[in-house]
Amino acid sequence: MRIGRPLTAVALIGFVALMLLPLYSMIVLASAPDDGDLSGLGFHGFALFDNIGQIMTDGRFPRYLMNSVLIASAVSVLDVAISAAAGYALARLRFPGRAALLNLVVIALSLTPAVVMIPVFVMLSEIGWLNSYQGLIAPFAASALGVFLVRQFALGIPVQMLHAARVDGASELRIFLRIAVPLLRPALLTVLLLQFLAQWDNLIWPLIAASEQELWTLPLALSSFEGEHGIVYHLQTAAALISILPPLVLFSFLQRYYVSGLTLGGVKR
Amino acid sequence: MTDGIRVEQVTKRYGNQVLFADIDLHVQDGEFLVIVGPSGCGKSTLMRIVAGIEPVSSGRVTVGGRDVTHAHPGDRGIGMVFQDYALYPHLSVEGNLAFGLRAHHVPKDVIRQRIADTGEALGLTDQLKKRPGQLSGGQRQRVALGRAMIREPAAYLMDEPLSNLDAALRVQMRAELIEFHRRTKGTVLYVTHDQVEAMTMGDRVAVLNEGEFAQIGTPTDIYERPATVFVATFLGSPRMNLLGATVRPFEEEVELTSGELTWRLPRKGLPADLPESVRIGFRPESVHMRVDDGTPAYPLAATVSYRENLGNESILHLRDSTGRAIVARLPPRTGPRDGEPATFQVPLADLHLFGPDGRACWHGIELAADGQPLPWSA
Amino acid sequence: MSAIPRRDLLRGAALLTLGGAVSQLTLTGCGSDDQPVGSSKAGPQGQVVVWMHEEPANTKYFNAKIAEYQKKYPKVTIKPLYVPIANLDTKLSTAFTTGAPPDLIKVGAWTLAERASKGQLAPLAPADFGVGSLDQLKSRFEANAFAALTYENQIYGTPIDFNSVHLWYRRDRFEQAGLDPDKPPTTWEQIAEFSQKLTNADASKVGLQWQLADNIWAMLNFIPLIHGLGGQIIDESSRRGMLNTPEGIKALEYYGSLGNPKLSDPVGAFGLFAKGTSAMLMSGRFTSSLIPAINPEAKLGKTFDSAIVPSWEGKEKVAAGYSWGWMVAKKAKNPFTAWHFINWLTEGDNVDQQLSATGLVTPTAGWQKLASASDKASQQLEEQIPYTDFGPVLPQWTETIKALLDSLESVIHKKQDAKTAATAFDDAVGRILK
Amino acid sequence: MSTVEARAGAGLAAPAIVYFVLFWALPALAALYLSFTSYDLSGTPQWVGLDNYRQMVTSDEFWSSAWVTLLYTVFAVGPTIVIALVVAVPLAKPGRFRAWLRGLIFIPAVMPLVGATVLWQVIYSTGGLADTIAQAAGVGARPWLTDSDYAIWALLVMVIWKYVGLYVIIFVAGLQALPANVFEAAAIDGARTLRTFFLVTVPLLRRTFTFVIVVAVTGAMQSFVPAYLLTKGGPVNATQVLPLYLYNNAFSYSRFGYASAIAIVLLVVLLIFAFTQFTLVRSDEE
Repeated sequence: MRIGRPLTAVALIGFVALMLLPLYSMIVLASAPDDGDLSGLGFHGFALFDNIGQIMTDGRFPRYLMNSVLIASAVSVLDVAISAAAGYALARLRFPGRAALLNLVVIALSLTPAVVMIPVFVMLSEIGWLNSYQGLIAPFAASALGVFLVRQFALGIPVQMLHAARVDGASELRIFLRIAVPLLRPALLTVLLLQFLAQWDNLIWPLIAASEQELWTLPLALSSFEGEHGIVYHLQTAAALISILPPLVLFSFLQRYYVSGLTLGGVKR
Repeated sequence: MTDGIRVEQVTKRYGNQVLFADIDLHVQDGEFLVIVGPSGCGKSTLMRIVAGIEPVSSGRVTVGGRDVTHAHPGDRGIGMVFQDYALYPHLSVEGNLAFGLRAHHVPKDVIRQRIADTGEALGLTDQLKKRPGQLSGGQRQRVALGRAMIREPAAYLMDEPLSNLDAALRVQMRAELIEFHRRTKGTVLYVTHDQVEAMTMGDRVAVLNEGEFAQIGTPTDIYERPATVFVATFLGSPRMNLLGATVRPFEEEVELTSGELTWRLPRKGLPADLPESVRIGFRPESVHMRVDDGTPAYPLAATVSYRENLGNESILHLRDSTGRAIVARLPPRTGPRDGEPATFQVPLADLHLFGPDGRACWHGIELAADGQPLPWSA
Repeated sequence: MSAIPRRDLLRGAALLTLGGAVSQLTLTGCGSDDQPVGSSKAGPQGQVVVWMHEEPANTKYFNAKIAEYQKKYPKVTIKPLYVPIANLDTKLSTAFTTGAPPDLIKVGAWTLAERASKGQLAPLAPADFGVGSLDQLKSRFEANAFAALTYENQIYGTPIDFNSVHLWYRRDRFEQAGLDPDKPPTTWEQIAEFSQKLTNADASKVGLQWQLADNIWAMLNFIPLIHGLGGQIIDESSRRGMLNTPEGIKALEYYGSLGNPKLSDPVGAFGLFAKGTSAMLMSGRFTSSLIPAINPEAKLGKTFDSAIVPSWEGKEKVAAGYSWGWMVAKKAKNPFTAWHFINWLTEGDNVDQQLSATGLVTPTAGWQKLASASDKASQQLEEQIPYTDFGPVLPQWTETIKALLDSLESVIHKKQDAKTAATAFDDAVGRILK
Repeated sequence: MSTVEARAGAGLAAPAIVYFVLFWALPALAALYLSFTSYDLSGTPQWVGLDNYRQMVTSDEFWSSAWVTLLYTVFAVGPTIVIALVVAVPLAKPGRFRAWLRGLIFIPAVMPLVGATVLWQVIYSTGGLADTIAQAAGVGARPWLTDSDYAIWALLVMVIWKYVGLYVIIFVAGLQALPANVFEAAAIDGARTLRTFFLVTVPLLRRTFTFVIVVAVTGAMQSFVPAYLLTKGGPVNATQVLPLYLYNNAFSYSRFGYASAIAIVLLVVLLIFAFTQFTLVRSDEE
């Protein structure tokens, strides 16, 4: 039985190595001075910093990167706030419209974003929100996924505890902020991360909702390396390499909270 | 503070289902009143109504003479101890104690003082910085109590606070709660399904069944004069023996026939309108080995099916000639062997008669109280 | 058939929740944009929003030209937006949906019919170019230059990035295979023959490789084959698919017989050609600079070279071409200035500068005599223009050509025989164009 | 009291209700209406009744896309969840080394798809990394993206690679919430603990599973960007998932009515799925 332990470790490291191989290959590609070699295994020339320098001095890329950070942060914070409130209310409060909200969440979870895009686009155009940060943020200010996750998690908060707080004389808002939010922290951080990543990867909406390059985001910057007759992939991979960093920093920062007890309404009651 | 807690004509409905209708209860000032009943009888709901967690459908609730029927739980002047403590796991003991005071915007130095006082009163001074997860079960219980105390409520509500403790700790905490009540003279409404807690802690006990109070009275009263079959069987372990019987007037006596038993009770002292069919009740500890010492008692012939030796006593499971099960509680190492027929006796003073509606019509102890010599016939 | 006014339904979303005030505002705002800003009298002025796809060399050149133009006409602001090419059409479609498109767009001429049929584009007005008639305007360009920019006898744009596809081949591969690199094939029959010689046993190296999995290139590769045989992809008058004809099937079979569809490169057939995996490629003038950019070891004239489009033996030459166009939205606030700017881009030595800086041809009359057009590929392009075909002009172009692509792919991937694929295409066209 | 609770609940839920009504419910109604029309994003939607639906059920491309979507969903969700769980069990233990490994596995998940797909196009190209590995493994080079039999699997490998790290993190979190004794016993280090894993750990993770499955399935059935970027749905439509077919119809062919009809069908399928899941969740809660 003890033999299993090193075996597990070897298998695990093997798996991680397999996961990392494409990333290694990516560094090789991003370091190439041109697009000649495809094997992606051995370095032929090392121009990584030249490539990155070239991207960063293009002028637009840093701006796109900053926009992505800004929009992804704003969206994920808003989503956390709205989802936390709604998810908690759905799980632990009785109010008129509760069933309706739950149905809305399930519909939103099941509706393909491509078809809502046009009506939302027209709507934002009517109120003059195209070409603005709010137009890029508002359509993602909450998420069905977030509400769903918080609700699942909030079902694990004992009702008694909320009653105790009520008997203690706390208002519902105080209970939400001082009791529910701290207890929901792992779920909220998960929502934060998931939504941040979703926005980090959002290609279509910033493209159609903003017609000012000043408002565009990273996926568009990456797409811009694709030209009419193919793609400049040594530069594009170098750019992709840069774009990994901000969410990775966020993740490593969150990890210690994040991994410390995401029960998902788990086994604890 | 005066007047304790009053529940007046309270009705609680969920949709079409009526949980209880026009119920009344008065917990006097300084009284420790225990509501006991089986699970699902509505006792927790009643407590939550008093606490303000559940709204009433109709009726009135007062605490300390103040109508709080529609007040927020936090404005009712009550402190509550919950079943599984319901402490805030992310706050320290201090934070838990201070939570309610902060919600009421009590000044900081007052909060500090009260935490210190409460901590001292409950022996928690060294635990104030710890989180609930780092405390023992007993300490958590004390924090929960402290959280209720610290706001100096007019009344305490305790919802099965001991039910999640292990046996030893439960005994200890029971003692602590009794001591707490003695010291503070607080009004306590206590809910439990545990008859031992009910009998040992309550100044008075209210037995709740199917949305109605079957009986409210002192523990002794309830044990000796159970108002209904339900009360009689719910309290006491093993439960009271019940034998169906038919009633026939027989000269100066009344003859009760139950299977092969024929017991004659003196008509005197019995209600005149005794129904034709009754149930005879007697507790296991009222079944004795037959001795002719002159105490008025009725014979009972039965065979021992099996026995449980509990060390300090023996529980005998008997079967009479018609196959009815009867339980007897005897001193250890007494009574016949398994399978042996024997004759036991039940003192007249320990008999209870219940009508077909489940209500008690007569308790033997009432005769005994008269001090009259009791005839006994065979 | 009941019909609900276009935006009422969608606007409903906004109305329902935002109340009357906001929509009142926007409704009145809608009516006020019918006064053109610039005019031939007042001269160019005001703002022109231009959308085009991102292409680094062009972005750089275009930004410089905007600066130059604005300096010359200080009352004008040109606001460019460079959109990733894959997303340009999506972006335009959504912009036109709100009725607030950019003034000026540079898009593939093949999408012109769709936009024109929806009334999104303004027909060319000679006055905006300072000329009296369309003929006068046309005479300033190559004869065939507007063929791709005409829909239902109306011209909707001016050409830019004008291309006629011809043959590119690897001199090194020809030499290795014992073929004379100075005598490239001139017929499709020869191409097949050469391809055989250039293909190795496991087909990891091939002769001619088509550009696969791409709408526009499917058409550009296929038109010389089928039109060269006298066939047609669709009959535009009867709106019927025409692949299930002897010519169509022969062209399909020929298409399916060349190259190896399983070869893969991130830059597609261009990458395979740049690395010498394939020895021949049907492509445009831009290939001369594209190939060295992909693989610096490939050198024009030494490693690879170009030739005129092949024809079927004994038949007329047919070349396939494409053009991008400058087009002005019907709702443009400033059409005069937009066209003025575009016109300016064709004046002086701007055409020459553009060609040398970006490789994009604006086919003004006499462009082939410019210094930057002295290369072989430019001359071949010029030579081919008279017999260049720009493919069908259809509002449903994208969907129709996707159907063509499906049939070509299923033949070359051997999923269907030519006859079945041809029938499938004709059926699909029947559905699309009904 | 209940009015206080109702007011608080409504207040907390209000932003979400406004959001979901504005950005989902009304557009969903619009999509439902448009699914009965012919609408090309300009002009006027023309009422055509059930034409779009009729056309859909008779279209080979629709059914082939539906089949590809089913394949894609099953083989994106299944392996991702299984791999994520198997990897999460040893990774859920505390320790700095494991934290590092978790971080490394997570990297693909934070890479924008646009970047990831280009990387994989290079990996899958002739003579690329995939060929190198396949040759080293004795399998030989393969036309990963250019053969209609391989392309869907190549796409799935990329998708699994991209997202498995995310699910590892969710499972790790779920596992860490289990009682320590169960968790320790669940490490895969022998036949007996393997059984513990299946009999104890997996059942205890039921709620995490529910969440992960709902999210993964609805996500997979709506995702078109990976296929759109990696293979454009080809070759010969072998990787054209339904949402991509929908997207093409909406934005390439300007058949917004038809695209809406596809969306409504997808919506109905996903609603059935989601409600089934919710029912399961609910029976799990009470």
